[in-house]
Amino acid sequence: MPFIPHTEKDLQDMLSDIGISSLDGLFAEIPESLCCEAPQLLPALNEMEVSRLMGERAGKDGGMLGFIGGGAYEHHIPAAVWEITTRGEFYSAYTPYQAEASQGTLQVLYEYQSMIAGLTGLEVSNASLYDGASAAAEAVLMAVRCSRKKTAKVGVPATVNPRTIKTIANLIGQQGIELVEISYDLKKGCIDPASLSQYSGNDLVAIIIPQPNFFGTIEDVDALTDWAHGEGALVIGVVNPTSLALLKPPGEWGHAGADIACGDGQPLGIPLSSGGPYFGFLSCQKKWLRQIPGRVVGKTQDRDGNVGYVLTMQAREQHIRRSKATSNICTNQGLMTVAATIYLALLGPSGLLDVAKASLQNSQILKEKLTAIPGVDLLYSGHTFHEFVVKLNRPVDTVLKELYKDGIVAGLPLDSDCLLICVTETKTLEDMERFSNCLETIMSRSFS
Amino acid sequence: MPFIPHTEKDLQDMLSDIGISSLDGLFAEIPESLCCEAPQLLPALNEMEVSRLMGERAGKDGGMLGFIGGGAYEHHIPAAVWEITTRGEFYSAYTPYQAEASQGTLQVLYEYQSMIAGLTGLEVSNASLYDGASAAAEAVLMAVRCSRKKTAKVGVPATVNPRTIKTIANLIGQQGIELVEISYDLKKGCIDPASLSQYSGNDLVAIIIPQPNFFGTIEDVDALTDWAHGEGALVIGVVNPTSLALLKPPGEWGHAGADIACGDGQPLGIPLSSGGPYFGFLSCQKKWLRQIPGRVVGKTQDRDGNVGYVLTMQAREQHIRRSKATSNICTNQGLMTVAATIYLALLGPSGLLDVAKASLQNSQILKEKLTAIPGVDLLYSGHTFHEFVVKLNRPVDTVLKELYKDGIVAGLPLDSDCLLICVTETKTLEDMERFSNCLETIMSRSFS
Amino acid sequence: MSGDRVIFEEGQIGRRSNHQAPKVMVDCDLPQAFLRSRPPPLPEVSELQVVRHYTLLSQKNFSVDTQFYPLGSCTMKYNPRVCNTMAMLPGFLGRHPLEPDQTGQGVMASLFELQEMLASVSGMAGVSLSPMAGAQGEFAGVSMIRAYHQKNGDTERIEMLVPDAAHGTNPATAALCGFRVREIPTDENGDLDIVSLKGAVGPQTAGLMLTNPSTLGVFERRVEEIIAIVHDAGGLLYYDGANLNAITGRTRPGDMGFDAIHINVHKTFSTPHGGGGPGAGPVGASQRLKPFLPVPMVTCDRVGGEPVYRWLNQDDCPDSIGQLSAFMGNIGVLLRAYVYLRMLGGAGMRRVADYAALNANYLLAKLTAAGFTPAFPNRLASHEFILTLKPEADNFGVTALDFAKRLLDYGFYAPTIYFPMLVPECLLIEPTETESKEELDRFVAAMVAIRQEAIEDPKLVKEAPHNIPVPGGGPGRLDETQAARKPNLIWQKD
Amino acid sequence: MSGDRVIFEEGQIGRRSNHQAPKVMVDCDLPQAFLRSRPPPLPEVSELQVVRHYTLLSQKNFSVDTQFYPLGSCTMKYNPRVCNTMAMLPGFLGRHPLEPDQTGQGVMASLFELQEMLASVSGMAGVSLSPMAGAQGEFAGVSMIRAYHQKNGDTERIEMLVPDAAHGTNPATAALCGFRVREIPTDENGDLDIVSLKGAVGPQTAGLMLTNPSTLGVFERRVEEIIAIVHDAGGLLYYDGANLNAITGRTRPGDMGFDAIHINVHKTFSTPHGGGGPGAGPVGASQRLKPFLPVPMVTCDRVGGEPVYRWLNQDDCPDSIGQLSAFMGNIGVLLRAYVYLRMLGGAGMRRVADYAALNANYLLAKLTAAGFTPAFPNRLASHEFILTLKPEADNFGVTALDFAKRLLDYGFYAPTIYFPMLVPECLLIEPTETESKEELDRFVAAMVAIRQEAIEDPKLVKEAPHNIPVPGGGPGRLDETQAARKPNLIWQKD
Ligand SMILES: Cc1ncc(COP(=O)(O)O)c(C=O)c1O
Ligand SMILES: Cc1ncc(COP(=O)(O)O)c(C=O)c1O
Repeated sequence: MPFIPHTEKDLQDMLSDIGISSLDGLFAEIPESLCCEAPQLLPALNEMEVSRLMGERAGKDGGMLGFIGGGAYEHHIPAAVWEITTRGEFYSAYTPYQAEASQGTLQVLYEYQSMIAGLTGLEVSNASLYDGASAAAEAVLMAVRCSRKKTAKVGVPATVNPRTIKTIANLIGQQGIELVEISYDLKKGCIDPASLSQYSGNDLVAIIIPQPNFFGTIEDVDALTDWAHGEGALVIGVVNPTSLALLKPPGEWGHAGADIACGDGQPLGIPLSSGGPYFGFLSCQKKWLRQIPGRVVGKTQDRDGNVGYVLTMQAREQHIRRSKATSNICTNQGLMTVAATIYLALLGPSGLLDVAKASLQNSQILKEKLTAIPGVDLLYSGHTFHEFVVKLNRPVDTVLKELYKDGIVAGLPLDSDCLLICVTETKTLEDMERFSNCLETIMSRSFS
Repeated sequence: MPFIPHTEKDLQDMLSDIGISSLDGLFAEIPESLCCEAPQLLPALNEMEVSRLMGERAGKDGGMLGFIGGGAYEHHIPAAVWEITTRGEFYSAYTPYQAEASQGTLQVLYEYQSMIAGLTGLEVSNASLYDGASAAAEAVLMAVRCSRKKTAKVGVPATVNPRTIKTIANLIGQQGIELVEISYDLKKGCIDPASLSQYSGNDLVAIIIPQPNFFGTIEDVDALTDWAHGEGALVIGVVNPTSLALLKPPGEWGHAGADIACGDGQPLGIPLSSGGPYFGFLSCQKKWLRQIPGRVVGKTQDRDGNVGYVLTMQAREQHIRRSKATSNICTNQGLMTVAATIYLALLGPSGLLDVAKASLQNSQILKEKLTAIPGVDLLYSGHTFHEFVVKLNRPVDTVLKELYKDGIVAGLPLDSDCLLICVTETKTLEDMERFSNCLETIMSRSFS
Repeated sequence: MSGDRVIFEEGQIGRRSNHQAPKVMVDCDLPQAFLRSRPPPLPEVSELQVVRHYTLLSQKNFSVDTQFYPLGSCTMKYNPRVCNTMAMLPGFLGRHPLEPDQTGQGVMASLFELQEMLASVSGMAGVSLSPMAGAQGEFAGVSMIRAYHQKNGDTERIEMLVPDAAHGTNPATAALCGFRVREIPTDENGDLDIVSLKGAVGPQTAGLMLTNPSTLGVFERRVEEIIAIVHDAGGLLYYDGANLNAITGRTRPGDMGFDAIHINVHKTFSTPHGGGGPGAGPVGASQRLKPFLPVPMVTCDRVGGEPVYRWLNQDDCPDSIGQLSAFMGNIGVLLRAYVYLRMLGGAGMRRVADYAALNANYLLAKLTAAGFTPAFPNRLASHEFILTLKPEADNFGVTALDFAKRLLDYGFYAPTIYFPMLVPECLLIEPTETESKEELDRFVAAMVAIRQEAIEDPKLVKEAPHNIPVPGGGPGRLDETQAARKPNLIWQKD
Repeated sequence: MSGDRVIFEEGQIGRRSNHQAPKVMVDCDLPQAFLRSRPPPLPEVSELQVVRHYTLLSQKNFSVDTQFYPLGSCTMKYNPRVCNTMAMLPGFLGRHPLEPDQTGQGVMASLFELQEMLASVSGMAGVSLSPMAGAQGEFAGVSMIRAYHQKNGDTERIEMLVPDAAHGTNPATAALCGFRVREIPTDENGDLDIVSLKGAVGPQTAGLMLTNPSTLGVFERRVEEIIAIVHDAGGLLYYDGANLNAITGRTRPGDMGFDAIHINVHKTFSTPHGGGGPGAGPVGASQRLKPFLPVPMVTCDRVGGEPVYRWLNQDDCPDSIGQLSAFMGNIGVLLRAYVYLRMLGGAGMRRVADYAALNANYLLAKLTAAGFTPAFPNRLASHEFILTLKPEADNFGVTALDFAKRLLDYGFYAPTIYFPMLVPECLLIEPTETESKEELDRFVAAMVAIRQEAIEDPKLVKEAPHNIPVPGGGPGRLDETQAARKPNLIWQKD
């Protein structure tokens, strides 16, 4: 039997030890009216058959030259990352409840927390959340808990990824929190700090600051942070982790630094995989530590002074605090943090910086190439990291379809004539030339 | 620096500890006339670049519906085999010279030897040789060492894979051994035991018996073995390991059993990989143990009676015996035996039997389908395992090229009008229908 | 050895694995004000150091691949390696989530079929795969219940009933969904206290969250009656599917009358736990809750007879509670579940429950025969069961925690301890269907041996673990109190 | 734990992982006489048992990925994981060796470029990749020498000269090629004894097999003179390339004047050792030996400007010594070497030698400073060096073997011991370029500590190992004599 080791003899011996005569007897407590037959599923395949099926299906998927970002980013993943991460000892372990038998996972998580804290410039980190968007929702809830204000208004700039905004709204919808939209400078593609005065005195509990923002544009995080702190609001930075090798970390924004930083860890060694699994990271200033959601690992000792690691501050969590927990999260994205930790160790500070710089460089190159094409214009004037928005003088839909025929997935359509384009270190000069040449050809054709 | 951990400071500190001023100083003993610059190689790529290159190259290769055997066989390989085999602890260890620190590899090898001995029905096995063909050469050399005869003539049937014959000839060419060709029944495609009388009294030291033979045909191993033993010749079985789940093992051939069995272990969980790495296995009767080539693992104990495994009988080997060793082999195909051991454990006796039976069944089905096509005839009448030879009434070359266009690699051309076709458990009824339909279409066309 | 240091301690300033770094030709031209002033404090190590460090660390874990892991409620069964291999095929890994559906027909076909098969196994009318774990599945389910009542203008239903034995995520989720949580007690046989339930339901009742078999390891025998009580009061029924492994192919939550359910694929469908995730928590809905399922979901159109798969979004499902994460859920995990389900088929799913129950009841019988005390001596075990070590604690001063730690020395992971909280000194033991009788017998032998130690040398047990079988031996019992009192959460250079 | 039993002992009659077995519809119709009467005695175990058993066994190995492995002559350096990942891509794995060249252009392009690059690194005129390990490379090289003499009618050249320090494969190979082996002694500085060499050459000399740097860890300084002596006598020169790691990018065997060379890609080109193979032993030839290279080899034609790759066979190369195995060699290993070489490039290959030599000389300097005795105190180390523990053996009764075993306790694999046989109580130590200074320093500290133990508590060292850092602790020193006296080579049910 697939994956079941029992022989016929085992079965009989065990039934007799239990003192029943058949497997049916094990289910005697289920009311007869509820008993069912085995479900009718797709026919069972052996491993050979399922391997062939999946091989064929995988063969159909992907394979394009892709320039989409919008929250998930293609980066080179060193082979060592997943060869180690999928080792059975990491892969098939549970949440490290028995610390002494889980030092592998626990130490990795401790190192992970240290790296995330270091990257974001903050003092503490949890051990992961589901994804960047749900981490942002947890950050909002956390900020509300941290605040002593009576209101529960949170400022959310329109430059935040709309998927993140929707997720926040859906996850915190029942908590009586009001999300106040903060508008942005339509020329620059980022928030004009001067425009924030309109939100002053609004009693915001917190504001979110995306960096880089959804349009790839770099926000003036210092001014935004100082403004928010001046309003007595906490600052939640939603950041791209790759960019942090290059850009000022949230912990250093403005005079006091962001209070909480979060984001999607996918760029740190996690495959695109049609959308998941990724992981959310969340770090904060030490003063907010007791409000942090999710698991946290701490260093401790045994009786003989040997160092070891344990899950700690569990009193915040659902299995102890139940309805009063800081979050309902239990299973998080543990294995993804193993991969990210190995990724960051392999890249190191200079390697990660090179990834950020190469991405920036490539996006500058592509930006220049594309905007040199008649009918293609840059939409925003702000500085960008590895994404930017172009406006086309014809329907984006049609252009995308044409490029698709050339094997190119050109970007994320923002509306009928705008396209969000992303380039990372994975693209060569030839790739970018291929893209711009194809686009040029298409744009030079008359409208159809 | 790729894979080199030294920082500039390390370099300076180490040079100063050594007492020289530059790296050049480390090579001071190389005569100046011999010094060279770094070689001009293809430009260095980083991991991302080389991954893309290899991904593109791998994408070009294979992908056909294949019916070639001829010494290498496509079988399903359970995913667990290579996920475990490539674990760093197996993958990056050396030959287990320090037994206490290599119990993993050593115990696997002990289990491997046990499985091979069991499969072949013989008493002892070594820990692998390079491949099936070189194992056959080693078996010939071994047989000559075992024999007390003055001559060194070995009977080699023309039904042995010609690649094996060539390899034997090339590897033993300098040992004064004469290979005597044994002819076969051109109707049946296997040796007619009655015909052997012509070789009697020829003072053969040994004969090789292939099972199944190169044409896929099953030899009358009992009669052949008894005849050879009657002549005072040793019997070397060259066998397909998958077939051994079904066919009589060499240890039970005739009245006394074959003396030595060998073959290529590739069918036991080793990918086709364009030809390697595979591995050769070799087992024998206990009485010939001291003449066995290659490494052997034995069970032993420590002082406290704890069981452990060690390389043993090393006095036969090159590193001790030098020019008098039983073989010059040192590095063998260790990791492949790990894979084969895991493969055999996963399949078990009944699973391996099912693989053999499904292959046999499929080859019967395909044989019927193909020979129903006008112009396609079975060449030999003997019983076959999973390969058989068909004769076409037009040039094989042309037919192969046509089938290739349909994505089918139809078999191994034996001469201008014969084709050796193999089917294993990996082919579905639809696959076989696709093949026979395509062939039928081609055969129904007029000659071009 | 390397594993004893943290990776940062392996570093040296200026050490670089630069074959991992892309080539940078032009330098960054961003204004200084945007930039980081110091490099991030990441370790500077060689690739060999990284590989060695994390390989050695991995060896310090117990895992299903290396040890028996009878962790109740967690279903630590064998995770077939082929599921991993298939989910990691380059075609699947490389596709961006926002690419057009055309480039994802392979993965989407699999997800669509998974939706259908999970609906079939659970008996629900529809399934959405997007929740990222059990707790998010609960959130989706409870949100659907809330949305349903709201759509019906039933805004007074502000209370969610939760058995006292429930997993912590149940009350935590209900609270996150804005409900007041009301606990319902359990009776001494492990069943929900029906009298209390009757007293608790009313016009304020939004619903009841039930795990069946419950976390006590027994089947809730009066489930039909419970469901009728809640339904009659206008509430809906939520099924926590964490224990589905106990009943697949034997009975279906949908047939029992549940309105919403989540499924932990990382339990019943054998996707790996990964040391704490990622899992996936697909959510199923009855007919009336189906319109509220979270997006996205996959649908299948037929174009010229050929199936064409497409994502359904909020526009397609206006009543949906919406998306719960940025993209489509933990696709890679779901692919693993799909492969698993394809290998088992319907008959295989029934065997899962049969042999999970067989192993649990066998272990229960053997341990009881060996003198241990079952929490519910008159009940059949489901796929798991509870022992109480109260007698041992009272008589020898050796607690459930001590037994757990000592089991590690014997090379077994420990059962779940002190959950559910109702049973004093409890061990919640779940062997799963993939363990052999021999392994169970060895576990019984270890339990018996430890009790003997508890009698003869209690210190040995109370100070366990002593000799954890990992390289380097592992630390002894770790001080969790100290860790929580003075949290040391990140490494800092001293 | 599972790893302590053999896999057979995990089995039960009738236990089957039948998701691994194909479906059989028709039963076998072969005559009974051909068939096996009893099933083969393979273990009957579940997939979980297999995974657990071999995962635990793997943990009982020391390996480069887990420990410093300073095994002289073996070049145990980091094997980049990407080489494995790339060689295991499905497109490479699935192709049958006898498919038409068209379906193998990807792999053949890589092999062709590898041939060219190895020729360039070694300075040879041509390279064939087909030998399956170093020893088979030697066989190819020596066979070429024999074929050359035969082609020239020079049939009296029946003697192969081999230094006494040579690796065992050298004399064994020469014998296999039908030569009489004549040993040449080494002088006290580790150089070949030129006087003896001069005395040994003559019309019977087919050639000389030389390793340079020699197995003594020093560069053969008078190599040009040696080569001239042999060439002048009409013999050819064979270069054992096992130590090529010491000199890549610094000097080339071809430039030295060698006629044939083998390269252990599983040493210098970092393909894994796999616990004993597979490796690959590409063989290089000077201009005069090129026609004799073993087939097959890859050649590149240009068709319309595009490269088209093709296998060369005996028909293309009539003088070739022929094929040495059934197919084309250890392709998967060669692909790993190709990927490695592409990541290093020419400058990288030079760095390999530079830092391998740096690490060896640093370790030598440190150990010498710590009071250990180098075998060749006046020489620079190559990528490895020899200590003699004769003083320690004489003074404290503690041998090289004891040191080796005790190092295991400290978490280091042992250096090569008692090879080459010339130096008493020798340790042949090769740190390789991929180890860090910190690791070397830790090794020195361990050596010093062990010597202190040898003084204070020799029994501790003589009975080592005591606490091998693997799960379960590993056995103590194993009795090799007993193993050889009464060989127990296969498991049998008792
Ligand atoms: C009974 C029960 N419910 C809910 C959950 C929560 O599932 P998850 O951890 O996937 O969020 C668990 C798992 O721990 C559980 O055991
Ligand atoms: C000096 C020397 N020559 C030859 C060999 C033989 O190489 P292989 O083991 O690959 O056959 C070795 C490797 O052990 C060696 O160290």
